[in-house]
Amino acid sequence: MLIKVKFFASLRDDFGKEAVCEVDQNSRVEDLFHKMKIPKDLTKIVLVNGKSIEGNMDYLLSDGDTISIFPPIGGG
Amino acid sequence: MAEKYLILGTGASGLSAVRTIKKIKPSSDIYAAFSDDHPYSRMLIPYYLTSEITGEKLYDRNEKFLNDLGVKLLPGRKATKLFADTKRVEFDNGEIIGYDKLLIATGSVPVVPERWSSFERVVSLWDYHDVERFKGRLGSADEIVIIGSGFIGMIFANALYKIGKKITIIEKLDTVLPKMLPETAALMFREQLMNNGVTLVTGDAITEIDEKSDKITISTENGKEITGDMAVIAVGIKPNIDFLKSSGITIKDAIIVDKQLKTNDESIYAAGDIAECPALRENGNAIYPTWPAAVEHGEVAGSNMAGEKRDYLGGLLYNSVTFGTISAASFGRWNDTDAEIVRWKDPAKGRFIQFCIKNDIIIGASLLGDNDRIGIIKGLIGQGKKIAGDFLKNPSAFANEFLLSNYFAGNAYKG
Amino acid sequence: MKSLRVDISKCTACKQCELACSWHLTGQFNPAKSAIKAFVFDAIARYVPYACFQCDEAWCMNSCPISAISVDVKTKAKIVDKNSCVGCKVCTIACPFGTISFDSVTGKVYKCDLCDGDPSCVTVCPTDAILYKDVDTASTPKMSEWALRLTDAYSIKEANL
Amino acid sequence: MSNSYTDKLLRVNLSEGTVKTEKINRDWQKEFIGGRGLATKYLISETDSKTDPLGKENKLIFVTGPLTGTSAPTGARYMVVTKSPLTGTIACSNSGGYFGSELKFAGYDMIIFEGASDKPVYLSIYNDDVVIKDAAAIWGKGVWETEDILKSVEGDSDSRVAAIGPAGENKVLFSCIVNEKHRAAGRSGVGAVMGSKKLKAIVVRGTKGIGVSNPERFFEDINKSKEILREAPVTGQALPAYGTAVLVNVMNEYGGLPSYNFRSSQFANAEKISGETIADTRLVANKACFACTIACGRVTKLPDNASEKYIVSTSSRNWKDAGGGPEYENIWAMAPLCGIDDIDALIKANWLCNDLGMDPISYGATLACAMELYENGAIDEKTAGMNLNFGNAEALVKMVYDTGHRSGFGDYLAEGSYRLSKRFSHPEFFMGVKKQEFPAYDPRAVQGIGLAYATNNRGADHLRAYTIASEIMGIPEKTDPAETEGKAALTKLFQDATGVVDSSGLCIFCTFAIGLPEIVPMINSAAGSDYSVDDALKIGERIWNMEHLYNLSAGILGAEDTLPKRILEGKIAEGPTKGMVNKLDKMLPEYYQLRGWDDNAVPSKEKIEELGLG
Repeated sequence: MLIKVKFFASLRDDFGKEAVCEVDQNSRVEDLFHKMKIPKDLTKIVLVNGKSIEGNMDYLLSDGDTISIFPPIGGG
Repeated sequence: MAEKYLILGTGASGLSAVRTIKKIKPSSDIYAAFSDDHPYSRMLIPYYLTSEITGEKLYDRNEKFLNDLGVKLLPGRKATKLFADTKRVEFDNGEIIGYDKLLIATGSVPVVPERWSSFERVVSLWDYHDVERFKGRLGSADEIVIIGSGFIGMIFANALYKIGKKITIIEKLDTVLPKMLPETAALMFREQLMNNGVTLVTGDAITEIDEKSDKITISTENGKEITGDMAVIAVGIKPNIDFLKSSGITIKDAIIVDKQLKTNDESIYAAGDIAECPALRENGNAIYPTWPAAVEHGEVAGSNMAGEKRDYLGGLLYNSVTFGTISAASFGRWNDTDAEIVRWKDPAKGRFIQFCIKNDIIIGASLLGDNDRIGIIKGLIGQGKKIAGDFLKNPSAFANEFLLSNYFAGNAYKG
Repeated sequence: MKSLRVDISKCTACKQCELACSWHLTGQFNPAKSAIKAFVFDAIARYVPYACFQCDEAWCMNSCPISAISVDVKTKAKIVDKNSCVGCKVCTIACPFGTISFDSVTGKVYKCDLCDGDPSCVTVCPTDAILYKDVDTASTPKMSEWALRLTDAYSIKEANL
Repeated sequence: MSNSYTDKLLRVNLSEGTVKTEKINRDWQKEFIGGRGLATKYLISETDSKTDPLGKENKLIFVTGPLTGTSAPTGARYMVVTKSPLTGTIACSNSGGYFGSELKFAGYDMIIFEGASDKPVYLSIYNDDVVIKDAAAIWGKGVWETEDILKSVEGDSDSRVAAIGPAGENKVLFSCIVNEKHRAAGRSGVGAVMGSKKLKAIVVRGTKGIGVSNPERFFEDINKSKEILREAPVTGQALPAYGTAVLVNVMNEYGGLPSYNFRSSQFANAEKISGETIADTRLVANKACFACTIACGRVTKLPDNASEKYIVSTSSRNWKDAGGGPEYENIWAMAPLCGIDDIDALIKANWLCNDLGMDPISYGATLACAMELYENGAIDEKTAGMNLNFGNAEALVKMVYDTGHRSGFGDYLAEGSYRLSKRFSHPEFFMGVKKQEFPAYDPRAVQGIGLAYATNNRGADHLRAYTIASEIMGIPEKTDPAETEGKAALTKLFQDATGVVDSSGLCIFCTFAIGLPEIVPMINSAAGSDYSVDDALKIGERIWNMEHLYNLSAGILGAEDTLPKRILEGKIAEGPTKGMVNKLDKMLPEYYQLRGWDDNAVPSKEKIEELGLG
């Protein structure tokens, strides 16, 4: 299945803005990270379709999901 | 055999020349002749007068400095004649000393009208002996009259003010510090002097001094009679070069030198108050009788004497003087009448800044008040670059202008 | 020999250097009495830490009539002996870089003394805009090199050029 | 004994034209630390809460904290405390830059302005030399030109200037006080109060030192904090690299970036005005506030071809110079909220807000409200003077100028969106609380921030309890933004802790890395105090309740602790947060209970006594 992956802030230096990644059925966020070689310690916020997975890397992906990945960010 | 250098005078120029020669040629053979018993910095006399420094401190350092460098000291000798063709100098004790390279750095002497020179209570405070004599009487003297409000008059006024004397200053011209301050600033300075209890008599000249056993009375052209316990004469100085008459050295107001501080004689250099050297980025020569200029002269002359060619940037008159908590400083041609003038003042804070600008280049400045990083003004005038920033709008930001013109090559604001 | 180096692209004008320097010199936080200053040029978004270059033939040192300024053997910094300084201000007008100033409170002059070889401005700089490095090893330009294109006027001679 | 307080305040009576120096009340200092707490105590003690904010009975207080001017990281802040003309509540607006520390170096913790001048004046401070001077020559000028002129007039490029622009002079209800051209005490209209007093600016230069009580411990404490700030990803890398603007994409992805006056919670073109885009295309430098090791401040430059676009004539503005910002809140209010995606128009509008002295959040939000009124036909083109459709970048730039000068339709905008929406008969288009406009987080998507907005003592605002840190960024611990449980406690804790930070003189952004266990020791070793973290939280609670009591006595009651209907009932139509509303009713009672307040938000006698506010 195809997953759209969006990267933000400093992650764009290594991964670009956006990518489409093909993963097996029943893949978890963890699997996608592994496949794309995204270092977990550089990421802080992971959203799947705009919803935070709240650190749950076992979250099951579905075909057509958009996943947004952010490094630690702050502001106000 | 090592070259033999003879230095006449151990003031700012003499000392810095010696230092420079020794740096370039450590084994050089240097003789330094001077008229006092010890070599000392005249700049320090006011501080010696107020006992802020001791007598030892006044001359020990210079003496030690020269001794450590292996300079042969010739104290108590006044040059009386120069034989340039045979490279010898005659001194008042009859001694004659030869040289390979000669530096004339004999400085200035005060102008004291002949008729008052023998007065007990009228002094010039020029040398150590004057000060010693004066110090003996200071205890019983409360009211001191300073004649002349130039740099020298002001530093002695300040010294005596610091030790609690009542000061009266008489100035022939209409304003104080006439060579450092334009009228507006001079009036501000004057007001501050008066706020500090100084009595000022300006636009009036002395006609006579009457010395009684314990008092002096000074009469002026405007008919004033000013009394005091003592008077300090500070009406001017002149180059100490009488001994050069008929020596063949070219002299106008002082000794004419080129960019290397060399006289018309290949072996003879002159530095400090007695050198009439090329002006900074201007035609003609002039005298720059201030301490820091003398230091630079000594370095340039010393370097050339030791065989390392170095051109002087050019004469720049700059000076700084303080009275109590009031400071004044001037740099270069702050009073050029052809130049554009940028001025800022705040009388309430006692601050004043004036810059003279010609063809977009800063050529002079005059300031009142303490200004951080004030030396940058010398840098600005010396570098002669066109103004780069918003300096004209805010001349107090001279340091910003300096950095801007150097770091960003002057085009910072061109967008 | 080490010297102060600046990378002006890194300076954010936070003034931590001024705070540290003034603490070192006066025992208080007082940027007005700091020997280093981060100049701010807003219109071009440039911020420039600026302090004494410790030049070899130092104007301040050579012009001091009471030899109150000397060369530190270890760092080659020109340091002011506060006991000797009489506050005549000659050095402040003689230094064309303006990196020695008069403090009207103490009646003495003050300047960068390289903190005995451990400059506090360098320690506190959060962006490494100010470094204290050897000539041979550092690619960051020396403070003097940034400021000094004064070749026609004041040729600066540094102890460690 | 030396400590980091100067222990002095300046009392400037603008009616009488007098300046007095007074000792700070030591008891109050101990009870409130300094800054926001201390100044609020003074204001409450010296003024009537029902006073007209723009009348001469209102006072305007500039205050610093014990860490302002020290090398404690982010110790730059000063605050302006007064009664707000926008909200009628207590106002405390907080700014960085160099002004606050300079005031300390001049020897003052605080300035109290009272009365009002007949003619424009500015206050000149040079250490002990404090003079009220004529401001005729700078009245009417923009903040930037005012600063340049005053530095030139005062003859010191190290002078620091805090000034109002035309917006403050014209009493625009959300005008601010700007220092160093780009830092502002931004919200609640403190600039209008300054304008009502005919006080154009304060120019200050100080050359005195600030000591600390226990230097050895102080340096240990601050070095520890600096280390944490350096190592923490947010303060060590993220804020320096992208500033606050990095949040544009974050909130948008979340579905919490309100757009089109809160009609939507995402913005299709967010990327065009995002922190990443700014960093890649417009950013020229980071600029720090005094003593700040983070340097989140952005300095941007317009491309050459952009400088001619949407030109409005303003003072001496050189569009080719670099300028500050834009920061996240400003970007949001003036771009997504108005449906605008033109980055250069945004930068211009932001600069103009700074130059005219106006809060870009309230300005942008008010314009968005006007756009909704326009699209609903409540305002026509004739009234507005131009088309005000969402997305009109030209209107964004032009209306800043008109609002600051109260010219044409700008005169209506200058009243803020609460009054604007009422004037044009659609009060439901006002998106804010207690007459102040919302900041940049959709309270439907993020529950806790909704409670923070509703209960905030100065109206809708994110800076009194930035629950976003927890709900979005996971600082100090991640909570679910969709969840209401625990948000009452979170909000209260953040509100109380923020009171401490604001009173210390530190910037709230340091709390992305350090907390009270680090901050309180710094206060103690600098100020010579011996607060525990619990003591500090108690002080924070005392400040909160003091401000709240002021509002109650001013007639701003618990009923106003609420959110607009669109937030409480109008479900988000699309995107990841589709269907969400803010469930304030699930949080507010618990919040009151935790506060020790009754259902009408009135503190119990016990609470008042416990806090020493009797």
